[in-house]
Amino acid sequence: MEISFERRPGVVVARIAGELDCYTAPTLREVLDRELDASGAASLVLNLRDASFIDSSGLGAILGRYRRLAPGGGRVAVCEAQPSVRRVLELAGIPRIIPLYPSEEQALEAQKAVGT
Amino acid sequence: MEISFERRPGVVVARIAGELDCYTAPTLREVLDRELDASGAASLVLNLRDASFIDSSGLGAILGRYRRLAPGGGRVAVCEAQPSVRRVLELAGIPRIIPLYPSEEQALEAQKAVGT
Amino acid sequence: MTAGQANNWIILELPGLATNVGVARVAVAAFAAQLEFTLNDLEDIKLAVSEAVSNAVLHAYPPGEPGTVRIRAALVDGELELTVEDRGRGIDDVDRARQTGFSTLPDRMGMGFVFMEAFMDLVEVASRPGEGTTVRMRKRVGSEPRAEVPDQVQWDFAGAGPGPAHPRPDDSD
Amino acid sequence: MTAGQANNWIILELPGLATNVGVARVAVAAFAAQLEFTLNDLEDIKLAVSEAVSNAVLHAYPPGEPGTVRIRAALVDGELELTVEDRGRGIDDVDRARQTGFSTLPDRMGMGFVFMEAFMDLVEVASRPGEGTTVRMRKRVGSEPRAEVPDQVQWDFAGAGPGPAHPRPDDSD
Ligand SMILES: Nc1ncnc2c1ncn2[C@@H]1O[C@H](COP(=O)(O)OP(=O)(O)O)[C@@H](O)[C@H]1O
Ligand SMILES: Nc1ncnc2c1ncn2[C@@H]1O[C@H](COP(=O)(O)OP(=O)(O)O)[C@@H](O)[C@H]1O
Repeated sequence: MEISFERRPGVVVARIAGELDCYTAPTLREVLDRELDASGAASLVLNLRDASFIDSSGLGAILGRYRRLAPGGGRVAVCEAQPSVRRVLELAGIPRIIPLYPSEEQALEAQKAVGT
Repeated sequence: MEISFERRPGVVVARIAGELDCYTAPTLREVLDRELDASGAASLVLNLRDASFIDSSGLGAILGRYRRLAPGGGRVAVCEAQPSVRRVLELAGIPRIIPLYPSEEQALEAQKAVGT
Repeated sequence: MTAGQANNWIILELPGLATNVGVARVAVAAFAAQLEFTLNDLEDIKLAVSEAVSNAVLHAYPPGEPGTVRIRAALVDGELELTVEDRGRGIDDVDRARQTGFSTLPDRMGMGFVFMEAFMDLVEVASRPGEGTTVRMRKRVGSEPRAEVPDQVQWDFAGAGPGPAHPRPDDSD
Repeated sequence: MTAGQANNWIILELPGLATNVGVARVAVAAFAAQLEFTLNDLEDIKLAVSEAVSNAVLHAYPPGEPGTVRIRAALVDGELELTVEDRGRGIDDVDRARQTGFSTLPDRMGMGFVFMEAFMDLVEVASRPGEGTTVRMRKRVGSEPRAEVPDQVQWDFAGAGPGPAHPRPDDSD
């Protein structure tokens, strides 16, 4: 798994490549938290365009960031997920709390709409 | 493995996708021979653009077609092989008897040059 | 050769290390690709393998002392039969373990068994405390994943803390 | 987890069917990808697995009665150690079998062992007639395949008939 970040006003964009499972989830968790700490951003956009697999361990890492940010009014969004990954997110009912967007732009627009 | 054919004057072009190993080689052999019989072509161009793997069983199927066509003056050429496949062909010294071309056009040009 | 495939199988053994979960997924998917499974089916199978093998990695053995995990995949009557087995500590109460959101680890979601059930046609869990756990699953060609996983889960996710350590009375599976 | 990988291994067992050769390739490559192998290295490893498992499929067992093939891959001292084992008919004369162009099947090239040697750093063959064959191979991270396979082969290829059923005196390996 590989992650790269881009800092936007109030939002961290994390682009995640590879497989999100119990091997990579601990790293994902740690690296996301470190970047959220360092940036001070309230919200997180996860670009999953190059994520090829996700299971409940990967979902756990994403939902954990939601739990962390939600109490402070921050938001988590996912964008550009591949069909196979989107399918798992949807079957797990994730979109009801973490919205999925087709593009990074749309995800960032939606963050602005709430203000940060 | 999947094969599609195009008949050109005196030449059969076979586009081969997938893995060429001991599972697929018998089919490859059979399907190529059937098409060579049906077309009456003297020469064969193998487009390996979508072939992702080849081992000695796959090479055997290709060299078998060479052995079949060579006595009648026919030629066999390979084109568009991926780096990993080309590497195996080259390590086995195949290019000395079956030339490799970067494009199908060049392979067909070379067939014309000898006449058919 | 095609006839032989009807009785085809693979057994994969590996130490219960997180890094091996992906190896198991890939091997089983490559094997299952022999049946007429769709790409979605193969993704479902990968997910189920991932959940079952992850459980053996995370729950069966003491941290730092990974025991062996044994995965068997077989083509039986046009179906994929999958068995994931460990010789670890076992599960005290299988019914409780299978409930949505139940986990004995604080940072886990308790969704592994729920996912296996959602994506496979049959999930059987046999376990004996101190002896190990065997999860048996089946997937038919062309079967669809069951709707959504239960609603309760979202509620738990949305909470600030980790999921409940014990199932609620209305957590049915 | 990284420390654990030093002693990591997988064992894959499957019936000697041609359709399983690809499963073995994929599983071993996924396992080997844990070391710092280059993509070329992983292709070399796939090729070696393919040749060794194909041999067990094609030569070890009577046609239509595939026995079990056992593949073990292990990370040992930063190297990949690979063992492919069958309980088939064995090889009468291993030295002869390893020679370039030698095959007991009319439509084969007799290049399997030559390829294993070309793409791996070490190839050992242990075989007992009637008991089976074990091929042990090693691949170091960063090792290059050896130049080209011997020249004699091209000569055989170019001939009209199948390769020689017996090695020529100058067929050294
Ligand atoms: N192979 C196993 N060995 C021991 N306990 C297990 C095993 N698999 C599951 N369990 C128990 O069942 C619980 C629920 O499993 P699961 O639904 O996969 O959720 P999670 O893995 O998120 O905890 C685990 O928390 C664990 O206590
Ligand atoms: N696992 C095996 N069991 C029995 N015989 C084998 C085995 N592997 C190789 N052989 C013998 O060694 C010969 C040479 O093998 P190889 O170099 O791979 O070439 P090929 O597979 O093209 O025949 C085979 O033709 C066969 O007689």
